Amino acid sequence: MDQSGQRMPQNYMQIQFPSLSENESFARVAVAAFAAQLDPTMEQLTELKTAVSEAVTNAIIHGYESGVGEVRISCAIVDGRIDITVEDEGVGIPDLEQARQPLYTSRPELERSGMGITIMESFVDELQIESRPGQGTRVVMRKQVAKPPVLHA
Amino acid sequence: MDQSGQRMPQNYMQIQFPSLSENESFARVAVAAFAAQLDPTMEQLTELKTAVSEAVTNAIIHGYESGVGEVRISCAIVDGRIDITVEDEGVGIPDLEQARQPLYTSRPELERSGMGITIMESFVDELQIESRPGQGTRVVMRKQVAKPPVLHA
Amino acid sequence: MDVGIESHFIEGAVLVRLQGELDHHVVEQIRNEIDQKLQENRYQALVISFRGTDFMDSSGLGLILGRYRTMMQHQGKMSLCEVSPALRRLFELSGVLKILPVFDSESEALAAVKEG
Amino acid sequence: MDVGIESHFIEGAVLVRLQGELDHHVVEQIRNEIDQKLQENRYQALVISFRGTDFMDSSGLGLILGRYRTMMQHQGKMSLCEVSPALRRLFELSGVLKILPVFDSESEALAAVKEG
Ligand SMILES: Nc1ncnc2c1ncn2[C@@H]1O[C@H](COP(=O)(O)OP(=O)(O)O)[C@@H](O)[C@H]1O
Ligand SMILES: Nc1ncnc2c1ncn2[C@@H]1O[C@H](COP(=O)(O)OP(=O)(O)O)[C@@H](O)[C@H]1O
Repeated sequence: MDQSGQRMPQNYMQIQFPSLSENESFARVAVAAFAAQLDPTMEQLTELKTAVSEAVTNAIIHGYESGVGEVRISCAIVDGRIDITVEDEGVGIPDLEQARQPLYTSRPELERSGMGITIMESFVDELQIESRPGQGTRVVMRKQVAKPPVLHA
Repeated sequence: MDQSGQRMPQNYMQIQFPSLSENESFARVAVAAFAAQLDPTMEQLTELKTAVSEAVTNAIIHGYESGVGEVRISCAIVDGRIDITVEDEGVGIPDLEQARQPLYTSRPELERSGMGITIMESFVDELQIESRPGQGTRVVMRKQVAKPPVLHA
Repeated sequence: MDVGIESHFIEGAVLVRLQGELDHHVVEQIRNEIDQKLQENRYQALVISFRGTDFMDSSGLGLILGRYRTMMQHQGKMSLCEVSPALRRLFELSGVLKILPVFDSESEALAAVKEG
Repeated sequence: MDVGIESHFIEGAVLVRLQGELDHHVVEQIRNEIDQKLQENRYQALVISFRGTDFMDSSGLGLILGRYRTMMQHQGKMSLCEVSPALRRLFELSGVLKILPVFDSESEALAAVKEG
């Protein structure tokens, strides 16, 4: 444990790439390849890939709208749990509560379904979204994949 | 073209991770997933994965020996070619010419085959190794995967 | 890359088989192709088969819901088939199962859009 | 994960089937298991089958060459089989093909180590 009582990650990785739609598939495959060390079930792996795909697509379509910026993903593994952070420095979300409503989308003209955040929520154990209009958005997802080790007091 | 007459990359990515052997598989799968946008043949993909696996394993085993440091990979795509850089801030290579000899290894006790650099050389079009003892090693690999576009004069 | 779409005109219906990983990148590429076939078919009937779909996210849901809207506007019929458990879960979550019939086989899905 | 090794004693030989992706991480994990089987077999004969090997890098070559050295020291016999074109290329590059016989099938590889 470190000073704050949090357990240190046993492994981690970071990836960065421009907000091009070609990179959506790269991003979810990379996270899945990293998560593979936790020996996930096929179902857990699909859940992780889908959640990452949603967060990365949102950074590309909504965060950077039509321009190009950088998307950053970091993953950490602690006691059988994977923590995934997807960040952009795009336009941000003005109303988070509205954004989290199932079926709400600000881009219906792009045939967005408004289900991205709802899918993330139901495919990971914990979803946290922080956003500042004009500065960007950070999505943190946590999922227990393997059993945590038994801790000694 | 930019000022120096080099063509700008059409896409790029960067990944970073600690020098743990668990990450060897993650690293080569991530690079392969990124290279997939060039529509490589299975053979080209295997060549890229193998070359990346060699460079990353070397950073882990030789660069950081028994300790743990960070390995960084960056990839850029320019005109159907992929440029892959694998870097560590480890011990460095004192004698590059010797290191490049087929079958030479400084760690025979680990049953290393001494074929890593030879394999990289024969699986990519261009291999460049820069190293400074005490500071680290940078391996740059270039491979033409798809046909370059026809350039207009 | 993984982009895959195969479309056929079968007994008055457009049958679309989606292959590979259905994400935002791919959806952008195949939407026009489907819409063109629907126009040729005068929006009579559409069957989408997911037998070859290895992955899908909400961009795929957007594609399905968008085509559903178009077909309804033209009084056309639409059905889905060969849906894996992972996809079914997405369809359930998003309400697709409530508005569109899902069949095990292409032939059942085709029969359903020809009825009535 | 992808680590896979299956070993059998067959007619006096150790038959090892390697599955998945054979890199440095995996090799570290399976080397001891192979060596233990060889000890039980008193280093008489070893056959390694690569039918299930999807990927291999020079760490796998190190594993093969290391076992080759051990078997030679004990006057044991060794052969390889079910090698994909990608692996064959690595074996060619590293000289493995010059020192070890490679067969199409396990039965041929087993027959070869029993001869003489
Ligand atoms: N990274 C982001 N940057 C800016 N806005 C975002 C971001 N992610 C989500 N949003 C906002 O939240 C809304 C809902 O997102 P989501 O549920 O994923 O649906 P969809 O992507 O289909 O619109 C989006 O329409 C958008 O307005
Ligand atoms: N990243 C690195 N840092 C330090 N030394 C290295 C690095 N990469 C290669 N070397 C040196 O070059 C030698 C040859 O490398 P290689 O051909 O890959 O064979 P092997 O990994 O089997 O030893 C290594 O044994 C090591 O001494």
